[in-house]
This record gives sequence, C-alpha cells and structure tokens, in this order.
Amino acid sequence: MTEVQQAVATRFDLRLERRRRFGQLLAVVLFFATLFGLLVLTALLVDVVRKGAPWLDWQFLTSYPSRRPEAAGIKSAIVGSFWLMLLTALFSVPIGVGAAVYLEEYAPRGWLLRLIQLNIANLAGIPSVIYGILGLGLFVRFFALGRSLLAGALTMSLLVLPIIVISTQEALRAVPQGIRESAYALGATRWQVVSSHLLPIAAPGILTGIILALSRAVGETAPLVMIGALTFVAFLPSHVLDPFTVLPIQIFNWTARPQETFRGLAAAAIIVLMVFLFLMNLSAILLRNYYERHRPH
Amino acid sequence: MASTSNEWIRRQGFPDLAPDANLSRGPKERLIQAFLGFCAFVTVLTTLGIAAILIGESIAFFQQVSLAEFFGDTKWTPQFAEKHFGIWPLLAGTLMITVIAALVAIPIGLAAAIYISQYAPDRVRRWLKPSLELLAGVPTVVYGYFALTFVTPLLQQVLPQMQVYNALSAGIVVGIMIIPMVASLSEDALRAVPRSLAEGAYALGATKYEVVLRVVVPAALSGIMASFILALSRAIGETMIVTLAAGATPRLTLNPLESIQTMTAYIVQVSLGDTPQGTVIYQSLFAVGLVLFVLTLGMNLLAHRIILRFKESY
Amino acid sequence: MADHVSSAEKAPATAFAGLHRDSASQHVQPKMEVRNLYFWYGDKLALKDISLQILPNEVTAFIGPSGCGKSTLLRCLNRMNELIPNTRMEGTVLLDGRDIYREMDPVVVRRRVGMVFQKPNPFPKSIYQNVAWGARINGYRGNMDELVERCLRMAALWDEVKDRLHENAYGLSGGQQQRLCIARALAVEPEVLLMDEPASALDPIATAKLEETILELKKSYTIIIVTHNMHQASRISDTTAFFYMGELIEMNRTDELFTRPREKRTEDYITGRFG
Amino acid sequence: MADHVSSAEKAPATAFAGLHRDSASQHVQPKMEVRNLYFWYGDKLALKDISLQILPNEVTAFIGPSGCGKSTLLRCLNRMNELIPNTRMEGTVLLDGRDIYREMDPVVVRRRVGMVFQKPNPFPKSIYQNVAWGARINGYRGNMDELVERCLRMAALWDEVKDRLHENAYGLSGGQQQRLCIARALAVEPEVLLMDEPASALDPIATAKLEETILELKKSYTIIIVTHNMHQASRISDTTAFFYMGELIEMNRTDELFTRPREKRTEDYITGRFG
Amino acid sequence: GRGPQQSGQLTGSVHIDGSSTVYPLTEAVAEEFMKQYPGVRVTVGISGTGGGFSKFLRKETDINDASRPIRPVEDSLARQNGVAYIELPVAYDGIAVVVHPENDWVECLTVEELRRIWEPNSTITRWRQVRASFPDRPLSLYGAGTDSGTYDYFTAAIVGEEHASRSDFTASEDDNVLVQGVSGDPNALGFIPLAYYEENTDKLKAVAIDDGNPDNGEGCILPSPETVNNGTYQPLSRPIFIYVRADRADDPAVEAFVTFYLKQAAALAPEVGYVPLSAEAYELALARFQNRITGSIFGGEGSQVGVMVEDLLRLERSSTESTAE
Ligand SMILES: Nc1ncnc2c1ncn2[C@@H]1O[C@H](COP(=O)(O)OP(=O)(O)OP(=O)(O)O)[C@@H](O)[C@H]1O
Ligand SMILES: Nc1ncnc2c1ncn2[C@@H]1O[C@H](COP(=O)(O)OP(=O)(O)OP(=O)(O)O)[C@@H](O)[C@H]1O
Ligand SMILES: [Mg+2]
Ligand SMILES: [Mg+2]
Ligand SMILES: O=P([O-])([O-])[O-]
Repeated sequence: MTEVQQAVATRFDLRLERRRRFGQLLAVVLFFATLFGLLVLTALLVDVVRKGAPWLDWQFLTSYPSRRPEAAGIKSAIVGSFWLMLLTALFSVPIGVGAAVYLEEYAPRGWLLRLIQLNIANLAGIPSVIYGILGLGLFVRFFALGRSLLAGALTMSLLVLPIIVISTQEALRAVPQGIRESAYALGATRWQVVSSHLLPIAAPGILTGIILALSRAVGETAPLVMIGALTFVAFLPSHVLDPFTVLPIQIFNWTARPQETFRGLAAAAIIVLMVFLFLMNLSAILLRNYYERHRPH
Repeated sequence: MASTSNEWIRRQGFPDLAPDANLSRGPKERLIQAFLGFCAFVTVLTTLGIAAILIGESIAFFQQVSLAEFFGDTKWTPQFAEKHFGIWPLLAGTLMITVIAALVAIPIGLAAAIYISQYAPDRVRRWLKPSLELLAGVPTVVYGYFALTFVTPLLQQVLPQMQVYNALSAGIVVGIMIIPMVASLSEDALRAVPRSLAEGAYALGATKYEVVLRVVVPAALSGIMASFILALSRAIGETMIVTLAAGATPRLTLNPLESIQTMTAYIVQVSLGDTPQGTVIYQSLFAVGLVLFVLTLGMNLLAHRIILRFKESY
Repeated sequence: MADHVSSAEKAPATAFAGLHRDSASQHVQPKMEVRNLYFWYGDKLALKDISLQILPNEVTAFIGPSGCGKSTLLRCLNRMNELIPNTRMEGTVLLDGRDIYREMDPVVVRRRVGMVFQKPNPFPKSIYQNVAWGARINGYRGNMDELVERCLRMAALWDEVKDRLHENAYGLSGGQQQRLCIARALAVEPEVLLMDEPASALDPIATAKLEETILELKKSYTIIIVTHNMHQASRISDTTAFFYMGELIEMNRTDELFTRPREKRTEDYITGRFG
Repeated sequence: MADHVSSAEKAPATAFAGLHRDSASQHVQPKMEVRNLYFWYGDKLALKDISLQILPNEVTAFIGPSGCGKSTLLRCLNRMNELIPNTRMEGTVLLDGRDIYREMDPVVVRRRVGMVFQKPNPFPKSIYQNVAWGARINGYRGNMDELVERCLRMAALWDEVKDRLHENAYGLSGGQQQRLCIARALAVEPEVLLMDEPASALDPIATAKLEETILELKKSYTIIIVTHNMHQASRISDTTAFFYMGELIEMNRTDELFTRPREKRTEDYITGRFG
Repeated sequence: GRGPQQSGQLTGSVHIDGSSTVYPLTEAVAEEFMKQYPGVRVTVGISGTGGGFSKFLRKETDINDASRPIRPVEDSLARQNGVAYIELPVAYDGIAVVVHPENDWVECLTVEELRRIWEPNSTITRWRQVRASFPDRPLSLYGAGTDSGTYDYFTAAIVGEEHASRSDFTASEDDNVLVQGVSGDPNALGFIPLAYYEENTDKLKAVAIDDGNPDNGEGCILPSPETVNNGTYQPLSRPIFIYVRADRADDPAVEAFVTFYLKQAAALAPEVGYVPLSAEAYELALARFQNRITGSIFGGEGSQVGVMVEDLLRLERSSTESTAE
C-alpha cells in the first residue's frame, strides 16, 4: 500500500463486504417480486384450465349456446368476438393512426395541440363503464343502431382509440429525425414523407399498438354489459346491424347460472379467450422484438 | 410567377421534372390534412360526448337530490324504501379498493420494473416484460372469479372472520391486474434515465445497488410516480372484479374484510338491474358516473403534470 | 473592402460588389443571397444579422466553433428550419433573386436547394430506391435506371454498388452511405447543394473520396459546405465564411482568409487558439 | 528507441525503460500500465495490442481521429468497459503494479481511478449532494462540508456556487456542470483521473478555466485526458499518445511528439491532413 | 297471413330482453324453438326486468322477460308511448331461505320471525334474538341484490313493502356469489332463488316457512317444486312473466314463438330450475294471448303476494266472458 492509499483508507470505511451482500439480497428480492406476477398468472391459468379443460372439445367450439351444458358451445360468441374485433379495427385503426399522424406531423405546436394531447392521455384513463354509458346514449339510442355489432364496435373503437393514438405517436417519434429531414430536403410534401417513410418505418410499433388495443377490445365486458349486449344468439351475424354476442358476455352469463357445470363451460370459454389473447400478445411481442433489432439507427 | 421554376428547368435542360405537380399546398395535400385533422378531432368529440351525456342526465338527478345531500349524507341506499343519496359509501368503497390495490401493485410493480430494467439480461427482459403485460390482457371477468373462488377462500383460512365478498381480495386482485401497468410504465421511466447518470455513479466506486436505488430510481421518480397514478386511476375504474368479488353493499367502512360497493359496481348493478328508466335511481347512475369521470380526470391530470416535470428534468 | 460583413454594409448590392472585387467572378449574379437574417430558437438568438452571398459553381465553406450557428444558417437556406418547432426567423433569403420564404413553395425550394446531412441517413430501402424516390415523388418522367446510374456515378459510388443496387442501403459502410445520400440529393437535380459536416462520420479514406466528389460536383452545382475542419475548408472551398456565436465575423476568398485573416477572432480560431 | 509501441517490444519493462529514457522521470514507478490489451465490441476489434505506461503526477493526452479507440481504452483503465454488454477484453492493466482485473474489486478500482465524461452528467440532485454522494457511499468519515468545499475549490467552482450549494445541479451552465463532475470525482479521493473529452461541450472561456484546473490538479493526481483538439493536448499534457484505428501509433513526450513525430501517420494527423 | 305456417319456412326475428331470472327459461324455449323454426332468429338478452322494460317500452324489443309484474310508472310510460302489452305468466319461481348445512338449530321460521329479522332498522344481530331457543351466535344476513326482482318480491312478501328492509346485509346481484357466501358462513341466513338452492343442496340447508295461514298448507313447508306448484309454499313463491308487445303479436314469428313458449314451458321449466304453472294456467294464458288481451292482471300495481296466477287468470276469464255476454 502506498502512503496515499493509507491516508485514504483512514478517511474512508468502504465496508465492501456489507455493500456487496446487501446488493445480492436486493437482487434476490427484486427477482422474486417479478416472479410473483408470473406466479399469479400461472395460478390463474392452472385454476382455469383445471376447470375448463374437460369441456373443451370440437363440439364446444362449433355449437350454439344451450340450456344443456353438454350441448352448449360458443360458436356465436367466437364469431361475434371476431366480427367485433374486425369492425373495431376498421374504425379505430384509420382514425387512431390518422389522429396520431396529424398530431405528430401536421399539427402546429401550441396550446391547442397540448390540450388535445392531454385529452387523449385522459381518455386512455377513463373507466370502460363510462364508455359503455357513452355507447348506450350515443350509438344505441341517439343513432338508433340498437344493440347491433355496429354499435358495439363503435363503442369499443372509442374505448381503444387512445391506445392506438398513443402507441402510433410513440412509433412515429421513434423514427429518426434524419429520415424526415432528408425526405423533406428532397422536396417531398408532408404526405409523401408520411406515406413513403414514416408509416412504413413505424409500422411494427403501430401494429403492436393495434394488437394490444384489439386484445383489450376482445377482453372487455363492462362496456358491452352497459350497452346491453345480448346473451343468447344462436345464429351468426350476417351484417353489421345484426345482434351479436361475444365471449366475455357468454362467460359472464355462464358463471351466473345455478348449475355448477356451467362454470366448467365458462372456464372452457375463458381458455379459448386466453389462448386467443395469448396469440395476440405473442405476435405483439415478436413484432416488438423484431422492431428493436431492426430499428434504423 | 408559378411558371418561373418551369422556365428555369427548361433553361437548365432538365425537361423531365414536373415540380408544380408537387406543392405543399396542393388540393390533395389539403384534403389529406383535413381528414387527418378530423381524426384528431374525434378524440375531442369523444370527451365532449361523455361529458354531455353524464352532465345531461346528472342535471335531472340533481334536480331531485340536492348537492348538499349528495355530498353531505353518509348513506347510499337508493334502492331501499328509505332512500339516501350520499356518495361517501361508494367513494369510500372505491378508495379502499384503490388503496389495497396500490399496496399490492406499487411495491411489486416497482420491484419488477427495477429488476427488468436494471438486472435482467437483455434476452430475459425482452420476454419478461411482455409476459407480465399478458397479465393486463386477462379479461377482468376472469380476475373477478379468481378473486371470489381462489383468493377469498385462501385468505379465509388465515382470516376466518372475513366475509365472502370483501374489499381485501377484490383489492388484491385489482392490484395484481395493475402490476403490469406499474411495471411497464416504471420500466420505461427507468430506462429513460440516461446511461451517463449510472456511469457517473459507477465511476465514483458505487456498487450496483447504490447506483440503482440512489441514482437511477430517484432520477426516474416522477415517471415512476406518474405510472402509479395512471395505474391507480385504472384501479378506480375497474368494474368486473369488484362487481363479482367485493359485494354490493355500499358501506362507509374502513374494514377491508367487509363487503362494500364501488362506484363502478353500482353503475353496473343499476344498468343490469330492476330499476325502471327515468326514475331518480336510474339517473343516479349518471351522477355516480360523473363523479367517477371527474375523479379519474383529476388523477390523469395529476399524472400528466408529473410527467411534464419529469421531461424537463434532464 | 473585402470584408463584406462590416455593419455599415446593409445594402446587399454593395456587399456583393465588395466581396468579389478582387475575383474573376465580379459580374456574376449571386446564386443565393442572405439579407439581415436573424434566427431564434425559442427566446435564444442563434443567428444575428447575417448578410452574405453565394456565387454559382463555387464551393463556399462555413467554419466556426461548435454552436456558432453554421447548421442553423444552412437550414435557413432551404427552409428546413421550418421543421423545427418554436423557432422564428427574420430577414430575407433569395434564390436567383427570388425570395424563398415569400414567393416560393417550400417544397419547390427544397427541391432546388438540396441538402446532405452530417450523419448519413439513408432510407431503410434498397440503394436503388434511395436514389429513385426523390425523383419519383417529384414527377420524374425520364428513364429511372439511367438517372440512378448517373447520380451514383456523380457521387463516385457506382462502381462499389452496381452489383447490389437492390440490397438494403443499411448494408453500406458509413462513407458509402454518405455518398449514397449525395447521390440521392443529386437525383432531384437541385441547383444548390448544402452539406452539413458531411465528412464528420467518415474515415480518412472515405473523406478523401468525398472531397474529390465535391470538387467534381462543383462544375455543375453551387455547393455550400459546413465543416469544423479548417484543413478541409482550405482544401476544397473557394470562399470561406467564419462564424462566431451567431455572427458572421469574416467572409472572403479562402486563400485570403486563411493566410491574411482580417479579424483577431478569425486568426485565433484558425490557429487553434480556441474551439 | 523512444517509440515504445514497435511490435518488437512486447516486454513491458523494456517499453517503459525505452519511453522515458530522455525524461527526468526515468526511474519513477509507473502509476498505471497497460500490457497487450485487445478489446472487442461483439466481433469488432476496437483496440489491438495496446501497451503503454502512465507516469504519476503527469498529464497524459490520448489523441487520434474519431473512432480510433481513445474512449474505449480509457474505459478499460477503470473497468467501466465492463458495463457495456457484448464486449470482450484481453490483456492486463496494472495500477501500482497490481492487476485491476484479476486482483482487485471493480468498485475499489473505480474509486481509485476516477472518471470525468465527455458530456457533463451531474446527478439530478443539489450541487452539494452531487459532490457528497460518492464520498458518502464510500463511507467517508470526515467532515462532509469541508470535503465538499475543498473539492469545489479544486475544481475552480467554489466561488461560483458557494451561495447556491443546495440548488439543483441542472441549473448550472455546461461548463459549470463539467467542473462539478470533476469536483464530484475528486471527492472520493482517487489517485488517477480519467477525462474523456471534458472540454468538448464547453465554450472557449469555460475551456480555458478547465485547462487551468487540470494543470492545478496535476500536482496531486495522475491525469489522463482524451481530446480531439491537438492544441489542447499540446497546451496541457506532458506525454501524448496518438491512436489510429485501434492501434497505438506513437507515444512520447508531448513537445517531442508535436515537433518531431516519428510516424508518418502522426505527422499527417497533427498537421491536419486528415481527421 | 295468419294461416298455419310450415314451420321450416317461417322467417323473421324475435327480440327478447329483460330479467336475468327468466332468462334461463326463455333461453331454453328459444333453443327448442329455433330447432323447429330454423328460419326465425331469436335473440335473448339480459338487462334486468327494469332495464328490459325500458327497452320494451321504447319498442326496441318484442318481448320482455319479467320477474315481477309491470310497475305503475312503467305502465303509465307504456300508455304514454302507446305501447300495448300482453302479460303472460310462464312459470313459478320460489325463493328459498337458506342456512349453512352445519346449522342444526333452525329447521323452520315463521314469516313473523323473518319480518323481525329483515324489517328496516331491525336490531336483531344474533340468532338468540330471533328465538330464545337458538344459540347465542352472531347472525349474518345474505340477500339478493337490491336491484333484483328477487329482492323486490322478498321484501314485499316478508316485510309487506317493496324495498323496505334493513340495509346491513350482504347483497350480491349474482346468486352464485350468494351461494358461496352462505355455504362459507356457519352463522349465515340468506334468501336465494329456488333454482340455486336445488343445485346446491349439498352446500346449503333450506329452512321451512310457516306463513301462519292453514288454508295453503299447515305449519312449516319446505321449498320444493311440488310445494311451489300446489301453492302450499307461501308466501315466497312468485310467478314470472313474459310481456309481448301487442303490435308485434300478429307478426308470424312472434306469434309462433309465444305460442310455442306457452306450450313448451311446462316441459322446459323444470329443466332450468323453475316450477311450471298448472296445465290450466298455460291454457288460460294461451287464450289470453290469442285474444290479445292487453294490460296487467295485477292492474299495473306491481307484485302481489300469495296469489296463484291460475286464480287471477280464471277470474279475468270469467269477467271478460261475463262482460261479453
Ligand atoms: N433545436 C434547437 N433548439 C434549441 N437550440 C438549438 C437547436 N439547435 C441548435 N440550437 C442552438 O443554436 C445555436 C447554434 O446551433 P447550430 O447547430 O447552428 O451550431 P453549429 O454551428 O452547427 O454547431 P456544430 O458545429 O456543433 O454543429 C447553438 O447554441 C445551439 O445550442
Ligand atoms: N458500444 C459500442 N458498441 C459497438 N461498437 C462501439 C461501441 N462504442 C464504440 N464502438 C466502436 O469502437 C471503435 C472505437 O470507439 P471509441 O468510442 O473508443 O472511439 P473514440 O476514439 O473515443 O472516438 P471519438 O473521438 O469519436 O469519441 C469505434 O469504431 C466505434 O464505432
Ligand atoms: Mg451543426
Ligand atoms: Mg470517444
Ligand atoms: O333480473 P331480475 O329483474 O329478474 O332481477
């Protein structure tokens, strides 16, 4: 040890061993806290699968609802959920992406933009029941769409719109400024820059947002309960003004039935819904991972 | 003088360009801009629509129930023969759920965020975060039954005096539901802390936990706070879990083992229930909705302010 | 009176006459002209009363320490400054005598005044697409393959990429990417080419190639180049402007400015006393 | 044989003896020593067979064009390189003769070999907290107020901030922040101070102040400074090392290197022929 | 075209909404109906009796499921909106008073005892206070959600006034949740729809009810399909209804559905946990529908306790016949 070191050593008490031990302890605690969330998810899945797996067969997927559990199925609910998702995408994607493009690339900076931005952030936090109230008042009653697919999809579109807007804005913001600048420097108009460069580059991020938004739409119950979505529908909708039912409503109904066996059906329907959501999330994860690896620098 | 550039092109011998076809203010550009502007405006219309419907019906409600009663009474019994319209039991129920959810979600979510952003290897992080986010994708009906048929019986073994519907298990499960939100947003905030801050700390001979807990986390604090508030406003608005697991008994209590009712659960109860439309009970749904709206609005504005502060700080 | 930015000289005609009195190009009409330009980022004044002229078919270099406003001025010359929020500009910029802010559409200005940036920023598309895109959106009607080849040749890149035109541009090295960006800018057939520290990300060999390219391009284009490397400025430019803290300190023929600077600050800078 | 990186010289003792043959410090024990260091980012070799010695109480400057590996080498000297994922190192680094990678704890190494970064990076805490933080976590037992004052004085910042010690450090100017980072580094009482282009974000006045500070600090510390400014290197350093594409081309007394470079590439670089 | 239709060719749609209580029966009927009439699209929703009426009275639905008779406020709204309705009873639903299976002290309760327990501001908090012979244990109360037809009827039958009850009981809109509650609490006393008791006899114990009226069965009567059907389980059995919009009754699909409903209800009701009306009652109801007799047999006054719909229908039949004479 040099003199300097010795002088320093008297003034500093490093307690290295203690600091290292505390650091290890913290890492372990943090790891288990993270694990906890995954464990709950596992417990939930195991619980559901245990109850629902015996009911899950081809017949269940291809039958209409019935009073007799053995004969009951979720055909109309699957198709209804699918249509609802498709229509919701049809409304919310162009409007959501359009709004985001406007806000990021067109809107003049200023108080109005800040207000709209704030409003969107706020919309993302409004409880879904409130969207249900809006859907009931606006689409079901005021526009007299009844409890149709269209009314349901419009309600869900408003609900997921902020998610799409926010994730699209983030994706656009992540496009390197250099791409924008060099495109403008070539004499491109705004729309040319947006359509040939920004949207294609931001596409993975936008798609991730859309997938997450749609999986929210597929899993939501409360707004559809509010607008009065139907429960027994034993046919497939043929156009947008037809009545419909969806998986969460069917699950909600079955869990409320007196017969224990219906809860098995509900669990089976939950499995179907979760598998579906899992696939949606998986594609979002894959997209995002792809995106992180292939981002232009 | 629109033709000057054309003239110039002819002079220069570049006959192939048609520059006037491509102006920043051409009709096509204007049309596109108008459409995109309209899209942005839809979001404003949504808020206006919500406000109009809630306020419109609430006016009818407040013509029959005074504001003094609404905010002064401590009982909420619209469906009983002796009617009281004091919002406090519903507010208390909502707040109790929110507080319990916060106690679950904040420590676990923050710990997960710290682990994912600072400790997990890159490959693990890429899968861990989305897997946690999967928790947010589970339909809330599923969570509701999970609370009622799994969590409550489990807790009853430790707390036998606990009622079947109770704020505790509903709150815990709401908390579990919002863990991914806290974790994901806090993780974003933690990762947004410039690496240079951590490096500065390491260069002073700090150990990892000192860098993480004393430099990175404090630097991301406002982002983390904002994630808490956003997650809690989600907890306030959560509907199906509390409808199923917390009971339907508006009660001004601080005992989490008792059954309570939240604002959202009340809204669903009335809209699914026996109440004829046009009655004051039915209108109360909108008044409660309005309170809920204002409450979440307040939380979101608060979160927004905090995020703004956070953006300015580095 | 070769120093054409003395504060007395507000009338541009005089300034112009003053600058090139000693050069052969005395009666040449300036390609671009800046008159009394001020620029603010928010409240912060970044450019103060800049007036200068750019002669056609010359290379003009902007030098000065970091943060002195070189990039900002460059952006004002093709209205790219308008893309930065919260900024304000005062003054006039003329292109062939026309006011680019008041009399011209920004899209047209940017097509006629092209730009190459400090960091190479090709589009995440194929090499071919990178060059063709600008021409296509501007309604190019000629043979696209020919145009792409011509531009890549002018940027001295053709031989290196001719066999991989349809591969992604991100596979190129930094120096190749920078030359690709030049080819891309040339494809819209601009009259003026602005280059903001185009060599700063390049290794010496790539830099040398780029400098050759610039000297070649000078024959058909008017070039303005920002650089922090005084040796580079002296090697390739005809005229050099020295900026300091938002002001144009001195502008003169390059050899003149480097050998006989009129201002103390110029001298301090070029001899490396600061920066 | 003053050029101590010729490939024949793998034995460090010889290299050391060779380098300072002509200097007064011939028999001084080197404070730090690098032997046959290689460094990879993923598959990319960034440093190739670097061997050199750092003498105590001297300022050593690392110069070279951008990307040549100056920052990388600097990080290898206090194990900051280990914080970058996907990297690999081979070779030996000694501090007072002990191997910092094999015989020492990284936390201890970094306390003894402090670092100041290119961009000032104060913590978002008060000025006082910024200086005190490192000392506190390292278990400083003395009077903290005194320490803070002493360090701020050494960094030539005390007079400017003594009335606002408890305000947030983000309110300081860039130059002040940089000096605050130096004060912060001094507070853990390191023996060696690594500085990575500490003046690159500063204006000329702040730079001049910083250079004074460095010359002052030299009395008690061993200092290594990375700079791209050759004038700066010649003004403040005793020894200069020139790097090019991951290799140490030439290392010598500063006056020697700038006046009589032994290598063609060194000469080209210092005369501005590239970079 | 009211002529006989080939069932396979009949097309159209029938929109039904309303009570969650009636839903399982209507769903069963709709399921069977659509097997026979594949061209008709029947939809059934749940929005509660009240919510259903509000849609029905806006002419958004053709039929409303109702677990109680129409209320005066709804009836006047119907008149205001010009909606004439045909009220048809379709089954009985019993309300079972249940306790934990380990509860060995209570076998039977009188209506008077129940009233003292449930009346507003009741002070009974321990079993001992109900009857001196009961143990001194806390009494915890469970009941259907205050916005449900079950709660309405229970309060009307026990306390004597709808919605009049103490408010400190554990309520849930979801009857399964109530089953969970009572079966997990040895001190519990609750009331739930009979169907939920029948499905959970292993988890719950039903309490017999003595209404003190020997005319409809002496002493304590346990709830069961028979005792509900023969009118001896009183006063906690109630009829459930469908309401058909008169202007839609002539629609072939609606007409076919309602007729099918009344003919099949007897067979389907037990399957879903309800008690069928007597065969005579279904005939009377069918006649009521065929004659398009509008209005409520309860005079639009809401629930009446302890009446058998057969009696009311018979009464109405004779009165209309007498006025027709
Ligand atoms: N987007 C911006 N917002 C605010 N200030 C800015 C912005 N861009 C530049 N500035 C400021 O304007 C001044 C001039 O900047 P400019 O980029 O033009 O300098 P420069 O001469 O190009 O420097 P460099 O050589 O570092 O590129 C600087 O003080 C800079 O901090
Ligand atoms: N994190 C990293 N990942 C991959 N490559 C890197 C990384 N950091 C640096 N490099 C590469 O390593 C080489 C040396 O980089 P380094 O930062 O040490 O150069 P430098 O001499 O400090 O340059 P400058 O003067 O620009 O700071 C460069 O080619 C650089 O591209
Ligand atoms: Mg610049
Ligand atoms: Mg560096
Ligand atoms: O849904 P209900 O009206 O029968 O409670």
